[in-house]
Parts: sequence; structure tokens; C-alpha cells
Amino acid sequence: MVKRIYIREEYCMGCRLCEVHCLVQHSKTKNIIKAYKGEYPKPIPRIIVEEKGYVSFALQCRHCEDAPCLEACITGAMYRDKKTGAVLCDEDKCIGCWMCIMVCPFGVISRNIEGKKIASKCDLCVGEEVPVCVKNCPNEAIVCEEEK
Amino acid sequence: MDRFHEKDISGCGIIGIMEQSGKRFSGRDIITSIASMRERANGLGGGFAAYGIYPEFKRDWCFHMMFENKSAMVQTEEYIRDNYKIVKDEIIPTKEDKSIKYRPLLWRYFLQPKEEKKKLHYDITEEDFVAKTVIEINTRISGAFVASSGKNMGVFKGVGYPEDIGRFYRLEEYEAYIWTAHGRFPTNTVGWWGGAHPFGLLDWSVIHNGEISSYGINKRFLLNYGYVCAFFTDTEVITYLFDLLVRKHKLSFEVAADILTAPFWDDIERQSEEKREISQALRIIYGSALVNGPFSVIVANTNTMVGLNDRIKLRPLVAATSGNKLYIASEESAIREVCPTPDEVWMPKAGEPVIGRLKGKNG
Amino acid sequence: MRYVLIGNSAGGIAAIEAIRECDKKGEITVISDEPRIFVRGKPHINYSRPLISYLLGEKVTLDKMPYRGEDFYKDNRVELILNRKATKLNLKKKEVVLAGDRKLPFDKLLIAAGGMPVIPEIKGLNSGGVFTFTRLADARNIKNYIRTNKVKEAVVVGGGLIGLKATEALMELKIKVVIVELADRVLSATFDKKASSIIENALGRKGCELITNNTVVEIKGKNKRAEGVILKDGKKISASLVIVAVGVRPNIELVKNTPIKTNKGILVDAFLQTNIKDIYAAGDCCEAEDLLLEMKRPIAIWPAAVRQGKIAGFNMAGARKEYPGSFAMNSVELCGIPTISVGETYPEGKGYQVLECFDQKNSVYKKIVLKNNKVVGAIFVSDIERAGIYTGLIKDKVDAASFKEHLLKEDFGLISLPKEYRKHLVAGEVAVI
Amino acid sequence: MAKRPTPTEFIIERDEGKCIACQVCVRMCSNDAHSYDPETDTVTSDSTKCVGCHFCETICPTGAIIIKRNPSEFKLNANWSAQVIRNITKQAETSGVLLTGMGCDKPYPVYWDHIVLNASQVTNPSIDPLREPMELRTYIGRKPDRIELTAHSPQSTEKNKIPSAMDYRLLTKLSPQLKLETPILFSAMSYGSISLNACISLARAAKEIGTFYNTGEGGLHKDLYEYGAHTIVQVASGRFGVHREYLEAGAAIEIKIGQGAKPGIGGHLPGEKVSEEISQTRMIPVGTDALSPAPHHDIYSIEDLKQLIFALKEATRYSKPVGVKISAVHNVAPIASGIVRAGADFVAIDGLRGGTGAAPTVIRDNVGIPIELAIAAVDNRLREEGIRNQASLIAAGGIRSSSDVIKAIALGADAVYIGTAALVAMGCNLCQRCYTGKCNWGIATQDPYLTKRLNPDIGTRRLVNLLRAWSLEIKEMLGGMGINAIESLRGNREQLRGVGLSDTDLKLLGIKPAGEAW
Repeated sequence: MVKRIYIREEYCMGCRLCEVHCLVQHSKTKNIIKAYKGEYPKPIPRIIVEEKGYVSFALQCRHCEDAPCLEACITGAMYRDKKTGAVLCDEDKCIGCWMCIMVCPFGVISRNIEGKKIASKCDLCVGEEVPVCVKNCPNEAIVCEEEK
Repeated sequence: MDRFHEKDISGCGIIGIMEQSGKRFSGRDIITSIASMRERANGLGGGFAAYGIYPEFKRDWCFHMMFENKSAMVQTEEYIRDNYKIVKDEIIPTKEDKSIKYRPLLWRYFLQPKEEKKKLHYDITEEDFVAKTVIEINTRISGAFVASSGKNMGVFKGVGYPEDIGRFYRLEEYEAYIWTAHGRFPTNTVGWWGGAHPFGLLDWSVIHNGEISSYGINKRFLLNYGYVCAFFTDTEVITYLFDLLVRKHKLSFEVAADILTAPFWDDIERQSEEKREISQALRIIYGSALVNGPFSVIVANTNTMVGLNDRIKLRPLVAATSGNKLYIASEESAIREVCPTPDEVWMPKAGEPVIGRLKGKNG
Repeated sequence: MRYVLIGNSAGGIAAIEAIRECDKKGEITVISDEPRIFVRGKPHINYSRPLISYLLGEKVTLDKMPYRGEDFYKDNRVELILNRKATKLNLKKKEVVLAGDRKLPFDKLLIAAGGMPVIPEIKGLNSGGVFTFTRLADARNIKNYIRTNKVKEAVVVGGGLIGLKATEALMELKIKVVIVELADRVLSATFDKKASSIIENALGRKGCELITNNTVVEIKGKNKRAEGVILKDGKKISASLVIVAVGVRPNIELVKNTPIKTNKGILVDAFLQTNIKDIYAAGDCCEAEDLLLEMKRPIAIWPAAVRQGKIAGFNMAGARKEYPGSFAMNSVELCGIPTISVGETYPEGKGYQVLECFDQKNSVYKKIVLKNNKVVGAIFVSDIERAGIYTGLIKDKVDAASFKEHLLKEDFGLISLPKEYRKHLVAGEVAVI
Repeated sequence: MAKRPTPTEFIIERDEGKCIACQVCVRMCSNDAHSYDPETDTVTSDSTKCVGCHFCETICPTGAIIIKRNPSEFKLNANWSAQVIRNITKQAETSGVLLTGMGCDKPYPVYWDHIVLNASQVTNPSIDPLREPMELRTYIGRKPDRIELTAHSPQSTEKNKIPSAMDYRLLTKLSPQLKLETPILFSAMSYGSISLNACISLARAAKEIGTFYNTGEGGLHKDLYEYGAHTIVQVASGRFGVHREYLEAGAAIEIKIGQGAKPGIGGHLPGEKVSEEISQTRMIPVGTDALSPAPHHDIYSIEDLKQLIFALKEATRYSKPVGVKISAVHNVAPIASGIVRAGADFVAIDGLRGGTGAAPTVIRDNVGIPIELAIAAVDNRLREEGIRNQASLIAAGGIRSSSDVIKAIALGADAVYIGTAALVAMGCNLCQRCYTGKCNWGIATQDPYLTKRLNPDIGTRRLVNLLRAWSLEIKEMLGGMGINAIESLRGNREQLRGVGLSDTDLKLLGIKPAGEAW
């Protein structure tokens, strides 16, 4: 059964816990205090929180069915995981040409230039049952549901 | 009181026999039958109700009285005389029995309400007038107790094993078309003569095995309709409920059973629409009359004998027929003791009443 | 069903994937004139053309070149004919004739032959040390030439994308490069002056010389080896390596002298079919719809080639899909400066509104071009984060009147867009697990 | 004049070793108690701004924050406590009436905690609610004293032959009833005092469980009409939001005379809270104070109430129950009796500990009587008068648990209203600052930054969970008593015993002391 991540901006309180947990999940130690206080380069979150007035929402890769980043990627680093349907970036192959950034209409791919330049994006927390942003959103503004 | 709490088995024995043709028979069978369930009693109470025993006084209200002392009797008689013409009164005949240790003064009165009193209470029925008298005596006069108050019937009860009580009252000398008997194993009220079963009011008699968990609300519900429960007994409550539902609200025994042991909502949902509407209304209106907790009960009045089990059948109840005779008892063995080969024997379902009616009469 | 695909790059590979999505059984044959590459004994049977500059600059090793893995053809049951050129089309027989006269019958044909480098009129072009730069072989040949000839100086003819990527690669190899550009600036096709100036300055800082408004007229050489170039104005520049990168054009050789209509490229309809039934074209060799200019023209960019290949593949396999059109865009990092240009970046004519912020000191430049309140173009230099949102606005032709003033703000994001459009975006394209 | 500093009520303790300066607390505190210093990349806290709502503590991803009561103590004084001194100081500075939220927090005796329940042993088997049916369905509304069926003639002398339903016909026309699947309703909380998301949570939970929520005097927001079948619409002294569609939308109508937290006092929704949506719902201009008068100015006596009851019944063509809510005061029993005789189909009684969004502290803490005594007195009174059937009783005000519910029912209530418990289920930690409109939990606020913090999906789920859990517990307790239908417990005070109560208390509650048998 295909599950999707839904964003419910009306319930996003803008706490940015999703960012915190995303960062930790993509850190080396996966320990919240070490990730923040002891890791260099500092890990970066792969989720973006937008905020304006009282409206806010978190946004991560939508793993589009018709993903422009897959078409734009010149190296073949960007691929769709056959099993989960997730759009993932093979960081080994990625050369940081930023074609994906150019075409992503959600603006949810960022440059990670801390080491080798690579496109940094949501990987749906490979290996986790539920992405950590979903699991840790205190208000269920990011939810993982069966396709509507 | 401690004597009751030392014992850890519980249960009462009940039996009712009705000759639906109206033919009367002696109390010998009922004594034999209840004696077979001696195990279910503990000697702290036994009793009988008999219908059709005073054909010569069948128009008069017969009060079976228990007086703990002479002054109670004097007070009671004074009160009765104020309101009734005493057609006849006499001691209730008994026979010496070693096992019956203590007994109150047992007296019976055949009464007719005075015309002027009836006029004074033009707004209530004669039954209500009599019931009021009974409740007045029971609650106002210390040491006086009305064991039964119907017409052509009587309740015989006391502290002891029921078969001893039966012999003590010389019941084999009476003839009735309904006999009910009860062997008591009291846990809730101290074993006293008035507290033994059956409980009687007007021509109602109730014998009961069980414990009514809804007692507190049943009692308060009845209060709303003017019934004052004076004895802390479940039988009293059940008697009043039947009186209210059948006599006052003119409901059939079947409907009364649907109130006392209401079907579950889930079952009601499955009923036909008309039936469901009635069942819902019954539960909504008479929710406080729902009798909860384990019980089996035999209720009788002049025309009817009804056996009824609780909603989930937590206490035993068996029924049998033989010709016109209907038997309802705690144990099948108690029936077979006096009717070895009944036509039919069955276990009534939870909340499903077994009803015996006098032929040609309506219940 | 027999599918024959000419070309094994973006368009061809995308078409294979699309065909296989709809048709698991049909026979697919791919023809490519590219040779098989062996890396540590393992065959690599395709590669990503844009990566050749990275290969040359040693930022990528040969084993990272493949675009799809070696199992790709096996998994998709594709017969791959490598190192063989399609020379002729026999439309009546529905056959492709290969070099060596092998004939391949087809039911559906895709021409995704890509582009060819434009070769300008320069004397001495056939000297050793003169290269174009579009294929893997070019990169390897240049590399070998540099190694064997200990090249220290090079001239790159053309300051476009390929020229600059080549320049960058050469600089990585510690070669001094002079760029000769006919226009007044680098990247003149996609950048405006400000954007170009940032890159020019960066190139200058790295020691690259840029000569604009000029061109090479002759390559001087000795022993058939280039030693220098002579410019239009007579100036001489010494160089033992010359890379000619003045542009590419659609490769339409195969369809010449056939009834298949061409302009600059092969003309296709909205379903990527040529005027001849069952013959499709995709990628740099074709001319498809430009979404912004609302006309057909070749758009030689990777994403368009993939999209066209995919749509062509779907249509060949019977799933009717329409090509929505594309527009020029590119993302390239030059001298460590990321840049993105999309759409009409240097508008001429009336009705345009330009929003921009320019921070020369930090090499940051952002420019948004609007026409009738719709975003039609954008340039980002250095700060390219979330550039795709603007691309999306261009593609969806969103009326930006209500949020125009937010377009250049630091915190511009989906939240700045009208709620309905935002909801449409987020609800329309949702994440899958 | 400089404000004289007083010790803060709470201390925010931040464990620097755990704080990762993620600023979640900074973003979340509506009282700005936390702030971030980018220069030092640290988060610091200002305890003077803390109201003790514990939101930051709950949400801090590393558990770096603990909110404590300030250990700073005034000299110990049984009469002049820190709170008393703080209040006097505040009033000396502001000359105002002290405001508060939620229910009375003074340590009056809680009778629930002195009442124990019965269970079956030997003579009466207990019932396992997971194996046997256990019924909590409750009907709220006027009941006739008796049923009328067409006479039937039982022909069958056949044994065990039950006459079929066709033998009877129902003549009694029942008054409209509210059907509750569990004897718990959500108390009146207006849209205005609480957020729309909170209202939606209550409405959805009521629908899912099969019970009702109450609009309070907030009118009915357009998004709530779809839950009309599970809504009790209130008509209060301000008549805010009352119109034909409103009355018709609800399943029942409740005339609000009083509220346990503030008997004799009206309501006041400050203009700042009257947003566009609230203005439309309440039918008052944006930004104006919504003042509910202390009395209904068309009800100065019981016959006036009767007129209103019947006006509302007429207006809705006798299609739904009309009830009256009063606060529990000294005379509650005769008042309730009058209300029943005035035609109310249910009477809701709100006790001393009932909650509020805003009330003068002095009123909340000193006026009214505990619900336990009130419900006992009213139930008794109505039974004595033989009119108990004519109206249902709903007990409200400080019902904290399933045991409170079951005790209230055994004392004589048909059902209970829960307000505070529902809010706690949605997140409330009883900081009692509802009146500030800065509720960090998104409940008692209209600030769009805050209201979105209550996701009604979560609110609904938590409320449903709470009611399910309580219902199950009630079933367990009923089963223990050997009772399988709630109506057998209702008013069944024999199942209750008092512990540590005076003879007078016992008498008023109508229960026996523990140790006394039946």
C-alpha cells in the first residue's frame, strides 16, 4: 500500500521540531545532543520550514510521481527506489551540478557543500518505519497516510 | 448476625406448583418437594404461599399477622377496627415442632373495609386502600407484621427449615390451586419471622433466590409511586414492582418481565420495528425498574404463577408440566420428587418468564 | 512490436524506460555510434555527456560516468548495437540501414541522435591538438594529448557553456587558458551582463584570460601540432591545445534527403512524432515546442531531452501523452560559483519588468523577469537555493501580481504564493513512501 | 510608578548540558519567557513571564526544561499565604478585580474522595464486561410515569409461549430524548472562550462516541452545523448567536441560568477576542466586548423561565428536549424542582468546582456548593415530589475521573458534564490563565498563532480515548457490582458508602457509612 506524506499547514505550529529531528536523523551519531554540540561539519536538516505571519508549514521532498529532478539529473544520481517509490539521491554519483535545484518546484533540494558537493534532500528516513519528521511532529501537521 | 457470615455457600430453594384448572390440592406435595432442597436453606427461614385456601371467605381480605407482643396486637386491632369490619379473626392453627424455637403470635383476620372509609378515600381503589393499611401497620406499629393480605390466600412462614415450617403450620390440612415454597439461606437480612419468604402484599406473593444489585434504585423508583420499602428485602421490592406494573399500570406479565429483565440494547436493535419501539420505550420509562443481579423468582397472585430469571441467568430455574400442573423450581429434582414423570421439563431462558394461568381467566 | 531507437543518451534511455512502462514484450533495439568503454574490465555501455568536463578536470573518474548501470539493458531486455552508425532510412520498408549495410526493420522508430558541434571556418582546424568537446572520446583524447604533449597553454574558442566547462577542466589541470569569444561576454546566450561579469571576474581571479568581441581565424601549427592561434584582429596567442566550442546544432544527417521535415532540427508534433507516422524524434536533434516563446525550436538541454524521450517512448508504445513544451534553463557551477538561468533572462522589447538584486562584492546576483505579471525568466548567481520554485512559476505561468514584491525577498518560498496555488502544488504532488 | 517586584510564581530551569539551542521553546512560548541570543548561540529564560503552562517542558526535544514552583517562601503563615500576599499586592497595584480561569482550586472537601463503591462477593457474581454485555446507554429527557399499551389478550395457556410484539401497540408518545452511548457529555464551552479547533474536537468526539457537546453561549460556527445531531445549543443571558437556524440545528436546547464557577455572575468575552469569525457567530460587531448579563433580563422569576422554556419548545415544535442549567447554590433542590415543574426536560447542575474561561477569583472560590451535595439534594427532592421521571439530571463541575462519574450517577444523576477533564485531554495543564487568551495549547485562545496548535484530529482522538477509557472503567466498576446496565446504578445509593464523613454529610448524601451493611 502506497503511503504518502501530507502537509497540513493549518496545524503547523512552527516549532521546527521536524528540523531538529531531521538533522539528528541525518547526523553521524544520531544523538540529539551530540548532533548539535559535537559534530563538525554540523549536519543539516533536509526539511524546510516556511513561516510567514501565523502561517507556517514544513516541506520536504514530495517524491513526485512525475519528478522533474529525476529528468534533470545528468549523472543518474537521482533515482526512484523501486520498492518504496521514494526519490533518492545517490550521493556517491552526485556531482553537485544543481540541475535538480533548478527544476524542483518545491525548492526542497538544497546544496550540501560541507564536504563533497552534493544535493541534499529528504530520503524518507531510509530504514525507519516512519520518517522522523512525521513521527516527531507534535501536532500531526506532517502525516503519513495511505494515498487519498 | 455473625452466624450468616460464617457460611460461605449461598442459595435459596424455591418451588411453585400450580393446578391451572383451579382444582385444589393439599400442601403435602409442596412440603415434600421443598424438603428435597434442604441443602439450599440454612434453617433461618422458610415459608409457603397458598391460593384458594379460604373459599368460604373469598370476598374478604385475609390478613395473616405476626405479632411480637401483645401490645402490637392491641394497637393493630385498634387500627384495623377503625377502618374495617372484622368478618372473622382467629389464631392461625399450628402444631408443636421441636425445631421451631421461637414464634410470634400468629393471627388471621378476614376483613371488609368500612363503607365510610372507602368513601373518604374515593380517589383510590380498594386495593390501594388495603395496601395502604398494610404499609401503615408494617411501618407504624412496632412488633406487628402483615405476612399476607390477599383474598382467599395466605402466607405461612417463619424461622426454620421450610419443611418444619410447613408441618408447624399444618399445611397438609389446607388445599390450594397454587402452592409456592421457599427455603431460605439469608445473607442480607437477619433471620426473623417477617423476613422469611414469601413476601405478601394484597394477593401477591413472591419467593426469590438471589440478590438484587439494583435494590437501591428499585426502592427509590418505587418511592416515586408511593411505595415505602420497609424491610430491606429484595422480595418486598419485587412484590411492589409487580404490583405497580401489573396491577396499577395494567401491564401483562410478559411486559412486566420485559421491564424487570429488559432485553439488552443489542437485542432490541435486532427486533422488529414495532417491537423495538415498545422495548425502547419500556427501557426509557422503566429503566429504574430493571432488576439487576442474580435471581430466580416465583411470583403468584390469584390467577397466575410466574417464574422469572435474571437477564443473564445467574441463578437456577427449571419448569415442568404434567397435565394441568405447572411446576417451577430451583432444581429439577425437587419437581421429580413429587412428579416423577412430567410431560415436559425445560430450562427457561434468561429474562423469559414462565407463566401459569387459571384456565378461563385472564392474567 | 519492434522499436528501434537511434541514440543512447538522455532521449534514448528515457524512451526505453517509458516504452517498458507500457509494453513489456515488444523488441527494443538501440543503435549508438558510441563505443563500449571498459573500466577495470567491466563494460560501460552508456555515459552522461555533460560529465565529460568533470572527467577531464578529474573531478569524476571513468567509473562514475555511466548514466544507467550495466544491468539496465538486460533488465529492460534491450538489444544494444554499439559503435555502429545508422546511415540511412528506408521509409517504405520501414528499415534503418546501419553502417556495414545491416538492415533493421522497425514498427516504431525514435531518432534521438543528439547534437553535433558547430565547426566554424578556421584555418588549420585539422592540426593536432584541436578538439571539439562533446563526447567522452573528446575528453579522453584531450587528456591523452595533454599528457603526451605536456600542454601548458590552451585556447578555448567560444565562451559558452561548453567552452567554460572545458576551461574550468583545463584550469584544474593547471593549464593556462585563454577564452576567445565572439560576443561581448561569456555565456551571452543565457546570461545578462551582470551575471556574465561575475563569472568573468571569477575566471580572471583564477588566471584565465578572456578575449571578447573577437574570434580565431587561424590555427598555427608545426608538425601538424597546434602551437598558437591568430585572432581576427591579428593578435597571436600561443597554445598547444585548442578546443573549439562555439556551439552545437541538431544532428539531422540521417533524415536528410528523406520526406521527414526539418528546420534546424527534426520537426515534431505535440506527441514527438515527425511528419512521418511511427517515426519520432527527441532530444537535441529535434525541434519541439518552446513553452515561453510559443514556437518550435531546438532546446538542447538535458531535462528537455529526457522529457521528450519519455513522451516519445510513451506514444510509441501506444500511451498517448502530450509534450507540454519546455524552455531554456541551465544550472552550472563555474569557478565554484553556482549559477542557474531559466527562461527569458535578457529580455528585449516592451512589457517586461525586471526585478533584481546585485551584490558584486559577494558575487551574488538575482534577477527575475516578468511579463504581464508572470515570471518568464530568472538568473541566480551564487544564491541558487529554491530556484526551482521560480522555474515552477514560469512553467505554470502563475500570475505573480499578488506576490511580486516578495519574489526577491530572502524568505521567499511557497508560503509567499497564493494559498490556493500552494495547496494545488502540495496536494497535487505528494510524497510517496 | 515602578512596579514593586514580587517573587515569580515559577522558576524555569534549563539544563545547559542538554539545551541544544534549537529554539523550539522560544518559538512556542506565547508569553515570551524564552529568548535566543544569536551572539552566544544560547537560549535564556525569564521566569517572571512564566505562567506555568508547561508547554515548553512538554515540547523540548531534549528535556532540558523543567518548570518548578518558585521555592522562595514567605514566612510561613497559615492565614497569610503566599497567594494571599500576592493577590493583595496585585490589587494594591491595579485596583482591579482579580480574574482567573478554570474551576475553584481551594481545598474544599471533595466528597467523591470520601465515597467508596461496592463490589460483589460470593452471594452475587460480578460480571466481566469483556465477556458479557454491559450497557451504558442513557436517555436524557422527560419520561412519562407509566407506559400505555393497547390491552392484549393472552390466549395461550401454553407454557413458555411469549406473546409476540404484534399483541401490543404503543400508545405512549415519548417526549424527545437524547440518546447517549455513555453517560458523559461535554460541558458548555463557547466558541470564543475556546478555539474553533477545540469546539470541532469536542463536536467530533461527541459524534464518534455517541454523546453531545454544548455550544455554551458562543453561538454555532458555520463549520459546526454538521455536528448538530450531537450538539446542545445554549441560550444564555446575552442571547449571543441565538436565531432560528441555531435552535433548529441542535439536538437539544439548554437555557443557561448559572455556571458553577461564577453563580450570579454574567460573562465577559473581551473585545480583543471578538474576531471576524466570532463576530459572525455571535452576531455582534468585531472587537466589541461580549457581555452576558448576570440574570436573563426576561427571567426574573420561575414563571418567566417557564415562558422561555415553552417559547423555545414552540419555536422548535416540541422536537427536542429543552433543559436548564443552574449553578449549585444553597437552595438548589427547590430551584431544580421549580425548573422541572416549569417544564424543563433536563436540569444541569454545575457545582462549586465547575470551570470557567474567566471569572472573578473571589466568586469562583467562594460561591456555590459542591456538586455531590447538590445532586443528592436535588435527586431526593424530585423523588420526594414524585417528579423525578419528569426531567433528567446532569451533574457538572469538577468531574475528574470515571469514578467521579459513576458516583455522581449512583447519587442520582442521569449523566455528567465534563469540561475541565475534556480540556485536559486536549492538552490543558490548568495554568488557569484562560482569560489572557494566550493559551499555549491552542485551547482557550483566538490568536491564530496559537489556535492552530490544537489539531482537531488529535483533539478528537484524545477526547474519544478519554471517553472510551472512562466508559470501560465504568463498565468494570459496574461489572464488579454485578450490574450490567447503568440504569440499575442510577440513584442506587446503596452501592455507595461514605468514608470519613460526618453524620450530616452522610444524611445529605443519602448514603450509609462504610462498614454498614445493607
